[in-house]
Amino acid sequence: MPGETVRDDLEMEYVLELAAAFDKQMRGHVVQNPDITFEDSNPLCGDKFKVSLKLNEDGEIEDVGFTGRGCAISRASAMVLIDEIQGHSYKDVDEVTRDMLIDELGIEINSAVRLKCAGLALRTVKTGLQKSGYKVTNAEEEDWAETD
Amino acid sequence: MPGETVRDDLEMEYVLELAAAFDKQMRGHVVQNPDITFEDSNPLCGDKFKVSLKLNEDGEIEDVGFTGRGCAISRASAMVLIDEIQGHSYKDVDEVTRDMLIDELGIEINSAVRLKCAGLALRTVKTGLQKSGYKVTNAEEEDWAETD
Amino acid sequence: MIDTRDKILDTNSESLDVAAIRRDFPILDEVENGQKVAYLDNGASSQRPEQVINAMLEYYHKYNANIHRGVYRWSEEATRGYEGAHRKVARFINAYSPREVIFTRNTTESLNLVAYAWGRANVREGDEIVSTVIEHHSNLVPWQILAAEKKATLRYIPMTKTGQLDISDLNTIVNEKTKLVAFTHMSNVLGAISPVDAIVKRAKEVGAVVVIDGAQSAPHMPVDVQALGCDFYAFSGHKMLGPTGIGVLWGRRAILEEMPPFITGGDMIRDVTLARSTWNDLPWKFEGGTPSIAEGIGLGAAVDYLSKLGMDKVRQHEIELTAYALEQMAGIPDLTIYGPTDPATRGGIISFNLGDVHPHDLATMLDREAIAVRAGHHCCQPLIELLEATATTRASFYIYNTPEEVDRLVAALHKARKVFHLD
Amino acid sequence: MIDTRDKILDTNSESLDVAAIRRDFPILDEVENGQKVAYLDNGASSQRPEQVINAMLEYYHKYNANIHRGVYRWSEEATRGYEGAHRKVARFINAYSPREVIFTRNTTESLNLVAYAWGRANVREGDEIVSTVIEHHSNLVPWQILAAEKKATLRYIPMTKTGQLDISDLNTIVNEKTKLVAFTHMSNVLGAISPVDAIVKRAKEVGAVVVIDGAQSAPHMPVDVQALGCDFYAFSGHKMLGPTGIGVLWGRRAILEEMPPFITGGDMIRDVTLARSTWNDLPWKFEGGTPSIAEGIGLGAAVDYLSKLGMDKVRQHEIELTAYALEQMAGIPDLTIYGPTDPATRGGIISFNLGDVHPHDLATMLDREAIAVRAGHHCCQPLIELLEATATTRASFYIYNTPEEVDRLVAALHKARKVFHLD
Ligand SMILES: Cc1ncc(COP(=O)(O)O)c(C=O)c1O
Ligand SMILES: Cc1ncc(COP(=O)(O)O)c(C=O)c1O
Repeated sequence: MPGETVRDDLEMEYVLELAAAFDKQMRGHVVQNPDITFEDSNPLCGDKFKVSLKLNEDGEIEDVGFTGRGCAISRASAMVLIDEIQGHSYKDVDEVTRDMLIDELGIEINSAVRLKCAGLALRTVKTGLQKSGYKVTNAEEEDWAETD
Repeated sequence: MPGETVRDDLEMEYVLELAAAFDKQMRGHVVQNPDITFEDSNPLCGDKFKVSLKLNEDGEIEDVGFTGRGCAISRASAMVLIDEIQGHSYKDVDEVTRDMLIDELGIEINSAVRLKCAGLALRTVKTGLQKSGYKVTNAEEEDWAETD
Repeated sequence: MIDTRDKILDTNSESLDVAAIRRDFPILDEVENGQKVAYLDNGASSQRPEQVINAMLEYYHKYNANIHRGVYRWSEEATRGYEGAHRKVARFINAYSPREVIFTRNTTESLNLVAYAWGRANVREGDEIVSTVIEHHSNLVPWQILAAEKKATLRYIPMTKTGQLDISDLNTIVNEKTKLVAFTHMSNVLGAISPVDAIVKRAKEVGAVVVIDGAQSAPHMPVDVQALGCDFYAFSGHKMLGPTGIGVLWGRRAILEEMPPFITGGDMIRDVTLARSTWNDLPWKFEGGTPSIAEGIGLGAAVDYLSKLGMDKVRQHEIELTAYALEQMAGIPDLTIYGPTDPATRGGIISFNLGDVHPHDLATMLDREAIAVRAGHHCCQPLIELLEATATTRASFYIYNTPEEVDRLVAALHKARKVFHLD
Repeated sequence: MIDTRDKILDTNSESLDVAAIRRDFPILDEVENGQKVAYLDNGASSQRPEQVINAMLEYYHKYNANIHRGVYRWSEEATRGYEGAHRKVARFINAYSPREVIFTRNTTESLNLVAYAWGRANVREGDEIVSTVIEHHSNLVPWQILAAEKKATLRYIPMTKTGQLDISDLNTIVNEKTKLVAFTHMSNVLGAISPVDAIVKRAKEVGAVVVIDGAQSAPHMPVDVQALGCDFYAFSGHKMLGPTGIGVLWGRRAILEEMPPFITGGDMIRDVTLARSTWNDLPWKFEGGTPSIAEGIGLGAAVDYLSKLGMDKVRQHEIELTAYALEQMAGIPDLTIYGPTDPATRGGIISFNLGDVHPHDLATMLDREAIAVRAGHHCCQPLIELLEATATTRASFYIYNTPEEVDRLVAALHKARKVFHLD
């Protein structure tokens, strides 16, 4: 299913499933002694995520936790993100882009607001890493609407 | 000649004559013990007039003097204004409008700036009278460009 | 229910001729996903009729020039058009004189102008400023900054359970220390119309200056600043059929005359020397730099358009449409509607939530049905907190909206219950 | 002389294709008194090509909506267009990032933004601010106000006899106390291009922030803010083929990040509570309220248009036209021309006086010949005083002006000598 674009009225179905999976996985989940905690918000709607990351000495992300509130798209894309980065080196975060996450959700995103929703978890993780001195791509540039 | 509209290249001729007359009449002319002195300027170009008025007990304007600098249109319209009000009651100033002065100059005025030139002397006299407690029409409203 | 709908559709009534109006807005014929777009985001920004667009085009094509200083016809006409727009706006809100009408970029700049120019000259340590918990950030943050700078206290008028301003403690909140009271005429989330008379009366008792945020009222109901009794009234062109880039601050002349300027530079001066400067007449004293000329002319055309329709009729149309929408939406299970329920006390703004569906997700689904609404905190974070919501979805109406569009919204909400597994 | 004229007319040269350009500006075919208008008031405001007007029309007709918050295609496209315009402008002036590009109303607001937000946070009693005697009021009055508020001293770089900034005393005027140096890139009266390198070098030696007024340079020559070495650069859309109502402040990112906001309210916040607020990312932190959306999109189109022509060619065209005009005007008796004489050191702005004819009267006469020029103090009262003039008449060129229009100006000035009895 991932990568496939569903265009009927139920195209939110997969997103809703992912969001539900995220809710389930995060409920009660506490990252022990996190190396990084960082909170970011979407100024357009007030949604916020606080991420906690535990890294081992090799720079591999051992545990990821999110608290906060978000729409289905932001939660679903957080779920995809967790799958992509958990157990991988923080350097691999660099290879994740917002567009990849959206692709994975299988929906067409029509608005700058929703782009920011889809990118909120990724932005939070990347900025959290950056602020703690880990070198990853500048997350915020993805927040800039693209033009021709 | 007053009131007649001259539309050829020499239409400034009458204005220039009036301006020259103004220069001649004002040169060295000092109003003795003026009752009112007031300075106003055209913020669009920095031209300024300072008016001095001497009124007798009947409220008649006995003497008018201008110092300052102005273009031909502002000086010409000041000349027309002096002719209109000297020897008359200050109340008669109310009857003088910028449009009347422009009519008298016999030119077509094409721009807001030039309207303000043509009205500078009148505005200075009216505001000077108002600030000294004489009731005359609000001069500044004439400075508002008219619409439809 | 059908009664309300028929009444709106009956062109013999005193209502607006919506079909004729829609012909002035060709964008409303744009199709998305096979349907015409139902534009229900008027609280954010309205559409603009051809009359407004053409007024600006005419400026750009026939007499494009800077104003005030040019000695040629184009500049003269531009000046006439731009100054004339001040006069039109003055008439529209019943100002005493066009000199009281200052053109800004938007409501936000208008309110900042008051906070900077009036506020910094008049508010002192220990003074109080009063705002309300329902304000748009633009009528909240400038007062927070002013209060912090001046070590003044910022107090808030609270809200009732039904989403009206709660003025039961007004006499305590607005007191002898109060220097300024700022509140919205109409909530951009709840649609509630504020109890202006009571607040103005109390403010005047203690000698406070009153600032009304008219961003949502000026476009949608008759406004008479003299009758309101306030000292400043702010609104935006883009929410009332005008272009972007132009807003208005109306202020009482005596107060404006006393105030220092805000944006300083070209066109707002009388005399400049290297040592000091003096200021131009109102309103130019507050319009430093080359203004939004085309946009001012466009706003003038928007005001003409609204005046021709008649603001009473505009308001009546929205009352009817809101009544119809509230009736129809009442039948949707799991739907929470915020704000007062009587259409006579509110504007055409309806905020809601469907179960625990996130408003963004709901709005995205509505977008697939070619229904344009807004979702989020609507620049009212403190109010949204009070509503115990994360955000809301908001539909907001204007002169060109129809009962059919309401029907489409209602049908889509029924469908959303299925999509989001609420049924 | 004929050489220069022919060179401009030779479409095989490296010059602009002026005939093709003029087709994009139908207003230039407008006729007054039986002649096409020779629009020589570009220093005040330029004309706008159809490409710019159409970009705005497309927004109004196809995707008119507020930006950032809408969850539907129109809003998304508007956001893309408006944010994209920041990117275009960033490229146009070689900014590091579009986040350094703040959209304002005009140069005046841009400079006020620096004075309010940077100035009030960084200038203290006893500090010094440096401006120059040739500045436009917009780059003078804000510093007067800031200096007065902070009890700082405002010093001025003087002018040479030939109308250049006189930097012989620069090391005294700009000293350890100097916190900010503000000067124009190109004089709007004399056309003189300022010695940017020397001033920036000295300012940086003492750690002062440098503000460049680019109102006359950005439209007319290649600008690279990184090469200039300044910290802020301000300009206006309406002088560079863009619409009214939009201007730019470029600022160095690190400085912008540290600065408090200016206009506060909607869209510039990250989080608002009743107690306090935090700010959005750059540049939105400085763009409070609904911005000039159509105008931003229009400015993007203007920048596209200029980039396509090539700013080198724009500059070259104006050097040639100015050289030709200066040559031709040298032959007119009683004519005083102000400013530097070498076209390579000046822009296409020529200020002059004919005998003791008042500039207003002269401009009125030129208007009868369908030649649009400006007359007055050009918002530079202190400079005009220094020139020992009451005012000047000013002709200023742009991409669509031709040697024929210069010929008409020269012929009209000869005629004016007769009308005003100078011969
Ligand atoms: C050098 C200079 N600075 C500043 C300005 C002010 O520009 P604006 O009126 O667009 O704010 C101008 C234009 O008049 C100018 O020529
Ligand atoms: C009540 C209210 N106040 C202020 C504003 C701010 O208006 P603008 O963004 O045009 O400055 C808005 C619009 O969003 C509003 O609805």
